[in-house]
Amino acid sequence: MNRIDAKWKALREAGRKGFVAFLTAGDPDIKQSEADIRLALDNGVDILELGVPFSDPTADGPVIQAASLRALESGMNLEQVLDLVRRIRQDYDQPIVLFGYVNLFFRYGYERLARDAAAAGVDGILVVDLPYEERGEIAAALAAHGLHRIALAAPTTSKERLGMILSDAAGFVYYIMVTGVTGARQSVREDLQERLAVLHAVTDLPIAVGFGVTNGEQAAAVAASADAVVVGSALITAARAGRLGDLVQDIRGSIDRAVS
Amino acid sequence: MNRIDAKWKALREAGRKGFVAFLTAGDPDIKQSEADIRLALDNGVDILELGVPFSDPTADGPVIQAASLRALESGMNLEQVLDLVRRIRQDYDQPIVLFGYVNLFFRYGYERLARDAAAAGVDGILVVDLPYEERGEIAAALAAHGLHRIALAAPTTSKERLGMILSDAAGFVYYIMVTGVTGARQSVREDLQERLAVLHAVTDLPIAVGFGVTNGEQAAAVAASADAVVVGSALITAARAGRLGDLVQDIRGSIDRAVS
Amino acid sequence: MDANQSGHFGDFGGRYVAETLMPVLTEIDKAYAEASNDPAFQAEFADLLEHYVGRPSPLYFAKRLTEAWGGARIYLKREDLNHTGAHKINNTIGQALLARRMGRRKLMAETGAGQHGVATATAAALFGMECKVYMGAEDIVRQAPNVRRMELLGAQVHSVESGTRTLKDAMSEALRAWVAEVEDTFYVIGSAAGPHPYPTMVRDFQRMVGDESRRQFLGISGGRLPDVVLACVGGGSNAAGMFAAFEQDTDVKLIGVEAAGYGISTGKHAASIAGGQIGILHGSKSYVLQSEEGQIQNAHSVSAGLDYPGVGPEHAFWAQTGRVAYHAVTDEEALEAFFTVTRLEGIIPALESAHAVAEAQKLAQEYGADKSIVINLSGRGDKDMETVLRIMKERHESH
Amino acid sequence: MDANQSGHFGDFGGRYVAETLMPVLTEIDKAYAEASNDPAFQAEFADLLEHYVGRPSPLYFAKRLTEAWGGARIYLKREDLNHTGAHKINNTIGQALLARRMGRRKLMAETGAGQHGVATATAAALFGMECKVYMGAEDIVRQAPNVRRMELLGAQVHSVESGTRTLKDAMSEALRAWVAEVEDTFYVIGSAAGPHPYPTMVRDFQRMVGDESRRQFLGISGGRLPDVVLACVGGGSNAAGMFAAFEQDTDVKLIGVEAAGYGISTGKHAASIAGGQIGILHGSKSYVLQSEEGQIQNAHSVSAGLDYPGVGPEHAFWAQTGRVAYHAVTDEEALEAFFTVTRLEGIIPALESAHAVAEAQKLAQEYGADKSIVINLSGRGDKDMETVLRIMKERHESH
Ligand SMILES: Cc1ncc(COP(=O)(O)O)c(C=O)c1O
Ligand SMILES: Cc1ncc(COP(=O)(O)O)c(C=O)c1O
Repeated sequence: MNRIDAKWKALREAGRKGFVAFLTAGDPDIKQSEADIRLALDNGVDILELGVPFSDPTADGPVIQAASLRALESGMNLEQVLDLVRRIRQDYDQPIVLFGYVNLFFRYGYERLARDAAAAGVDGILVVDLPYEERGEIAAALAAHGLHRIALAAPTTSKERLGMILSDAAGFVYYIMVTGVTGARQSVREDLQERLAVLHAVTDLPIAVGFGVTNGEQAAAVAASADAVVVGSALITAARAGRLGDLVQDIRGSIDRAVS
Repeated sequence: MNRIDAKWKALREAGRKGFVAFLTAGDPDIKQSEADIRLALDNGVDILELGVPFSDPTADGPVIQAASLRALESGMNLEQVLDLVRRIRQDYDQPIVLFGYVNLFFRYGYERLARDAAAAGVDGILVVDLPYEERGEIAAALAAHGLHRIALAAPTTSKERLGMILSDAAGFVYYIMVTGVTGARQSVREDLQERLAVLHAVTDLPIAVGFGVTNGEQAAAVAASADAVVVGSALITAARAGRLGDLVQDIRGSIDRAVS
Repeated sequence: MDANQSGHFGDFGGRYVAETLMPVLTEIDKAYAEASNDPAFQAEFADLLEHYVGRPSPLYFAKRLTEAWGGARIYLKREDLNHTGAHKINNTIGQALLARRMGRRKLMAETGAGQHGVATATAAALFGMECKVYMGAEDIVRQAPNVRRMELLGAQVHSVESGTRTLKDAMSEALRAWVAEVEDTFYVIGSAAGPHPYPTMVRDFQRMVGDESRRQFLGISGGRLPDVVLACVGGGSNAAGMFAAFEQDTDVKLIGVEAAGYGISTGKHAASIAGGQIGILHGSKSYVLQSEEGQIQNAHSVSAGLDYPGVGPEHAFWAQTGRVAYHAVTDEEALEAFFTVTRLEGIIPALESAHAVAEAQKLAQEYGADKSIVINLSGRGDKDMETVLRIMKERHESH
Repeated sequence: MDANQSGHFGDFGGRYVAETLMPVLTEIDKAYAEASNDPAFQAEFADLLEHYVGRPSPLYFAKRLTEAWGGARIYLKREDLNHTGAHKINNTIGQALLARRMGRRKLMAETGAGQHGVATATAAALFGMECKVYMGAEDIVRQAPNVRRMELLGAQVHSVESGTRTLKDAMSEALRAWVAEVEDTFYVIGSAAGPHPYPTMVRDFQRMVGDESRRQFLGISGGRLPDVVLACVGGGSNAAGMFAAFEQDTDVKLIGVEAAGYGISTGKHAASIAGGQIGILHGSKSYVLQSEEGQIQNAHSVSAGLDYPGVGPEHAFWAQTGRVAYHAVTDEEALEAFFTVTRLEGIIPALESAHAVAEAQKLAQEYGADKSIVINLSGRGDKDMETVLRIMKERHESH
């Protein structure tokens, strides 16, 4: 069983909600990045979403843009991201999802990517700018190597379209809570529950909700209706300020309290 | 007999060539201007050409433009030019020709101008921007008051045209030696004699040659073929440098030596 | 009407220049008369207007101006779309063709807004001629982009430091320079001013503006003529070209719009007809801003192309006969109109043209929606952006 | 050829965007398909092109360029005469009409040279819409006059400080901003790039450039077609509009001219086809300047409008099939051509367009006087004068 599926099963059985942490691989350099990841995984993160740094991250806000830039300047590339996964995988069994832009994967080669990623211990891949219509590019290669292709759903996605794009999705659905790029927001959208109800009506997959979650309080609000909470920019900001462990614990606790 | 005609008669009888001096009335102020005029007339000038200062002297080079500006700034106007003539006329009998731009005369009124100018002691008027074709504007008024309308001829004027424009000219012909505005030039044009021969063929009027004569040497060269030499910018420059008397004497002497 | 043989429109016009220039004016007069009747000349001119200048320029129904003003239907004659951005090019192509026909290989011009200078430099480049442009030092600052354009086009720009250092002095200096180079140089005058035959020639070389507008309007309206035709008046070339075509259509009201600067009563304006007197400037008799004694006075307008104390003689004639009404619009009103056209129609007009727009706005409401007003949008305002922004900034700072 | 239903031209094109944008792209695709078949939409577009933009633009026989190069006859398609000075306005009017049809009252755009930004701001003013333009901080300096124009037209110009601070980053930033405002804002993309249906839509909205040229040339030549048609290629909109009309005329050689900057071998260029590899940028698959690993590389061109590391997918397709040949021209050659056209024809070309001219000059001599070359003069160079003069000054000083 794919580690992702196993994780959801375990969470469900324990009656808990998931905590998905996004960190940019190689930010600010490979060594510190690895330390940050270990710190996050040690403090209760359920699923690691590892950003592959790209020169032109058009779906990302300023925090992740800056993280990508730092990572690129420290010399990070996709091969090294996979090396990093390999090292993490030796000590952790949380699922790891690569999060990246299609051009890097295209240039690396989809078949080669799927093979190398699976071998390194990756469990799923989320290609932020590869929508359902273009999934043919990569879907077969991922499936052949047992990797989940994680689908994105957005507030702009109609119910009809949701049915279509989730028809062959796997692992979980990443629901983008805001219309906007990644980055911290002031509050959680009020109609989240209704939105998720629509999603639940068309898919049995667990739903992770992200884009904009900043702190424990918001995480708790999201966890009230989602299967998991994704936090990214806020973690990166905390990591660079030396507060990563604290924030991870805060969010973990808030999520757990929200459902107890 | 008009003082101009009398002057030519006298010069001819004496076997001399004429010296026409141009000075801007009111430059740099009325008092100094009157002093300059008297100095020039005292030192052998035969005919005074008195420039009426105009704001936009399109036929004048930098020296006379500046002189006009100084005169205007000192408050000079056409009435005062006539007053000045009246004062000069009390002490001198050299002919005086007003030299000016048509707009000032138009605004003053041609009939009024002819009457007042004649009364003040003016003998002729040269309207620099009133060519033969437009002379109807002013000709009758001048004639009625016994003033000569002095005609301009230029190097660009064809023989045929000369015949036309000199058909009803009086006093003398002012031949513009250069194609260009007033102001000092380096040398006298080489074909002057031929040019003047053409003029002499169509008119019996005396010919005064000007535009560009700077010093005694050039004046002598011009006097060799012309009936009179006109000097303007060079006199103004000398006047402002306190050397007016010297230059007038130099030119007078040169003209006289050229024909002796 | 046409000027008579000596170049007079009634009491106005003529050739008030020094004798040195008379022969060349006669030569131009003759050559122009021949060219006018030469189908080959007219065909070459028409071909360049179509393929080089981009004529006919559209007559554009300005829906949003019409709606905003809530009255007559507003049409803009889009001279701003011509090559080099104003009506000026029509005339310089015509004169350059004439110069070539007369064997002259050098052009010279005066310029205020720089549009005529650019248009002359352009024609010179097109025909492989030399070009000198006289421009007031003040205008060189006000219209910097046009100076750069002239220089890139290979023209020599002479900064004129005398007098007010604007168009009037540029023209005086150009006349002086022409006297010295008259044998090989053709002076391309940029407006319907100057000595005969320029006012006639320039009007004729701009007449297609009116002819096209008339034809285009007849086409749009199914055979009706506009009720009012407006054009700004500096020296008067764009207006003359426009009005000439409608002169005989006595039902069409023609309005020339002069620059009232800070207001006619302040004395700081450029409205020669509304605020000047008859006089003689730069070779022709017309209305002139001048003192009682006849000294030429300084004009003032925010728009360099209107900043001139004279006006073409045919306008004086039209004013006297009443065929054309002349109104004046202040700097303030023109600036307002500049923004109105920019924001509502996405067209940045020349400040000159904005004067005509401002006057149209005043009229639009007097007329019902069944009436139509045609405004000659004589040029585009790219050249004026610095000026407008500077003024906006000064206002902002003084608040 | 047309893109298939999913927006692919052979291997290229597509819609590589985040899910958030997919619904709007589908909506635009559908609305555009309907509009294309709606005679009322087409009529309104045609009317604005004629009366507002000033179309058809002339096809001008450049006699002096032809003589100077001593070979094929040279024709210039005069997109420089369009309202706002370049071909860009054709497309922005089309997209703004579509936006209005879709009920959007806000426009946004990226811009490099500023021409597309000005053209979008213009369309926004014309339709009374709001407008935001994203522009690289570097380009804001290089193309200052266009920034002023956008502001006067009422647009908000956002300075983009990320990456190379040029067009690439402006487009990335615009995509980010669009995601946040997708519900009421229409993103007006300025070139034949971006996700489907933009490459198709922009090409179609520029296709009159080629259609007119074809018709005009047939008229001039008595039924023959030109031998070569050239256009510069940044994102590829002016070239796509030109080439689409000649695609089926297989005897007509089509040449796209990319910017070789300091030279392809220096790595400092903007020639995605000549010097890039297949990749995915800003929503579509095409040729892209990138590292081996797929990081997007900085482009370099003296011309801001070509300074982009990608190219529209249809060009990639044409390059692959060989229907269009793609050549590249250096900064140096383009500057030379800029002066050549200015001095010989009195037309100051955009630096972008000067690239096409430079390539034509190389070809002209290979062809005899019985052959004809049509160059798309995509825009005027007023916006580039500062850049050109700065470079001239730097050269002068370093000598
Ligand atoms: C755009 C524009 N309109 C009008 C004028 C005024 O000239 P005229 O009255 O000769 O048309 C100018 C002069 O430069 C101009 O550039
Ligand atoms: C005048 C001009 N030509 C060409 C281009 C390049 O764009 P495209 O390749 O889309 O025609 C630009 C871009 O700004 C431009 O302004």
